[in-house]
Amino acid sequence: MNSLGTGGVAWHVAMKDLRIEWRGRVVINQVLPFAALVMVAFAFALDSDAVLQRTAGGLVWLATMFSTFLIVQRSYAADVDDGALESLRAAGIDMQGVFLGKSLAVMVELFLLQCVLVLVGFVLYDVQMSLSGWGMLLVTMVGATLGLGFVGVLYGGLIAGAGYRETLLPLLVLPVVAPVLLAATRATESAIGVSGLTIADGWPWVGILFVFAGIFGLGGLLSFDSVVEG
Amino acid sequence: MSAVIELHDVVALYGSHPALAGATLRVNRGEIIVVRGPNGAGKSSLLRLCAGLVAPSRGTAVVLDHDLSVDRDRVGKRVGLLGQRNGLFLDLSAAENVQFWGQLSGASAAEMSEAMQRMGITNSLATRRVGSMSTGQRKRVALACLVTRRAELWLLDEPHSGLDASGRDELDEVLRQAANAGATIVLASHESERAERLGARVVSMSGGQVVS
Amino acid sequence: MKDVGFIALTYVVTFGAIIAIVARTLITGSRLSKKIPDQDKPWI
Amino acid sequence: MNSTPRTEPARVGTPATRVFGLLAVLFLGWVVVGGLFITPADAIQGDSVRIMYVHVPTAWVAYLAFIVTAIASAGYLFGKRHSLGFDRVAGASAEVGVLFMALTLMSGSLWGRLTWGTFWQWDPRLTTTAFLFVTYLGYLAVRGLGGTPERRAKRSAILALLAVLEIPLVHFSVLLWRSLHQEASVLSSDGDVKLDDLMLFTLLVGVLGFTALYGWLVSHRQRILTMRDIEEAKGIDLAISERIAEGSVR
Repeated sequence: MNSLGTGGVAWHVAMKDLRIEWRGRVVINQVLPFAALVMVAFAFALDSDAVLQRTAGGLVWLATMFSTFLIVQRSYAADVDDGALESLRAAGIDMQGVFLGKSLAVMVELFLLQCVLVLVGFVLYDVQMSLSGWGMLLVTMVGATLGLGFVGVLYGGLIAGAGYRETLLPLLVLPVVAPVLLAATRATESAIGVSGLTIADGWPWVGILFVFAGIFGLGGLLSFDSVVEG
Repeated sequence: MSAVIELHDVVALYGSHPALAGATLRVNRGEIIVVRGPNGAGKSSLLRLCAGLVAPSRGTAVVLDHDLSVDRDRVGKRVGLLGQRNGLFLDLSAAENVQFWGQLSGASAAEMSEAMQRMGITNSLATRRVGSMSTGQRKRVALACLVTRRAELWLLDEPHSGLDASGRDELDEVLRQAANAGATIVLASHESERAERLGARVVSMSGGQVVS
Repeated sequence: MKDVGFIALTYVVTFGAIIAIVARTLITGSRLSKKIPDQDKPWI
Repeated sequence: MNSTPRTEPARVGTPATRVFGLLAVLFLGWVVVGGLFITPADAIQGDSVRIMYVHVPTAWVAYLAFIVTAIASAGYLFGKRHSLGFDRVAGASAEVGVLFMALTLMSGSLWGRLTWGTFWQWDPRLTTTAFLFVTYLGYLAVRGLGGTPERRAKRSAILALLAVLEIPLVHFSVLLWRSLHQEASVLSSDGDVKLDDLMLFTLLVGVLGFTALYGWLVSHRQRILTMRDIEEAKGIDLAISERIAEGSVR
């Protein structure tokens, strides 16, 4: 019995999740249009270029957060439908690997989604940005993706073990990811240079994003096995 | 013959209710055994205990040389439990499901295709989405996953339910082959005529005990 | 007293909610307590 | 407050809880009478300071309740026996905490309307409190998901400990967020309160009274949760024996 280590399990789980997503194309066909629609709706509702440019950063992250809920729900739906998650656990598969794998798959989807949203945002809201601004935005996206992915998969697992309840996930996750929302928004605003913010103002926020991701990544690794069992 | 399952006077609780109330059972390697009994007799609990999912709160339980009261976490790797649900990914094809489980347990590509062959999952069936398959076909995919995982002990909870007559015969054939190949199989069932066809030993459960 | 409405509202809501919860606790407590035999209650 | 011992027909209360109940009635009685009528109005805040006599103690109890939930959850998770007693204390304490936090937010925003002219201010303390409130609403929802008491206990204990990770992060990031744009200047009126002896005494009595009430509520509700678990276990036993009976007929 040469079963795999954590890394191997993570890799195969991530590939499996991404393959399922590719089959269904739920993120591409439903989540992405939903998120883009949210942003267009804001453009209509605010109807002022000046306001839009100031709030562009926040809008991108708000849309990303809502999409996280959908992506995580989708990710667990495939595991819970026929009891596959239970089987994985019963078969003694390394649950830390499963946690990392599911997180990785969610993060890949989330990151691609963000790329599109950022582009949409820049076109719709007519935002200008310097080269170093783009650099900061990229780092911010990575940090926020890590945090949102870990938290989403961890809390999703908590309710997946108890028969999935769709409405519960936002209630649980929203207060937890508030720091990500704040930090990513501020970092993005510094990247754009909204209301006198400079690039230097953004780095502490980027730091928060990575600290957050680190804490919840570790928390997830330590508790996921027990989380799924319950 | 060496024992794969050795239970002596095992008590296991579901909440405060004793799901097993002093069960004693010995199963040898390569054996097929049918556990018969009415609903609530403790058949499922017996299987879950042997899979390491439930802790024995009294008595001795040794499965595949693991003492369940000490290291029940390690039994799961060597045991295949198939309950009411198959644990498959419905959006993936049969081959992809087998591949996923095979890769997790380090099986080679040859082993995976052999496992599918043994379960009669060939060409067109192999590439079909599991979600669009019949109950019997799904069972076969799930069993193929057990084979690729090289599960030494198969614990099957009512595997015949939901299958038509030919599906049942097919399943029996598959199980016989698996036993010949060295797997030990414990089936929970409330019908007994399958046992004869399988050439299996039959034990009965009642009130959380193995009565015969 | 200035702003008497706001202050009264605070007190009424606070103590009203507390009285309601206490009452509900007492009612469910006594209802359940009649169903459960005394030897099952660890606090007795 | 009808938490006096004699309203107890069926033995949920014990001498200890009766002491808590009695103290709560006495102290909170003083808060109502003293807070509303006897204490003087504040020189700066005027009569709105009277809201403080209930606002500050309920806030204190809410935070106390969540700390107790966290400690009891850790006790369940890391204790050798995984005692469900810890889990029920955690659950009861969170229930009471959510109630008191709702009251705190309510009285706080009424006070804010009088003092700042607005019901809500996105300052760090308020924002953190609001997120804490939502977090524990989620905690209670997860407790209600079902399963055996052991599963419920484990799941909710993990959730409570994750909340301990979450709250400082939320607080810190909101703090940093606000400091960039505007100082929380409105809050400085908080510190202007010059309490005379009687006002300080009333506030102290309020803290003691609400804490006693917390003790009473938690011990009662924890016992109710215990009885619920017992009742549910009986229900399951009954269902199982019915299933067995039905199975053997066939």
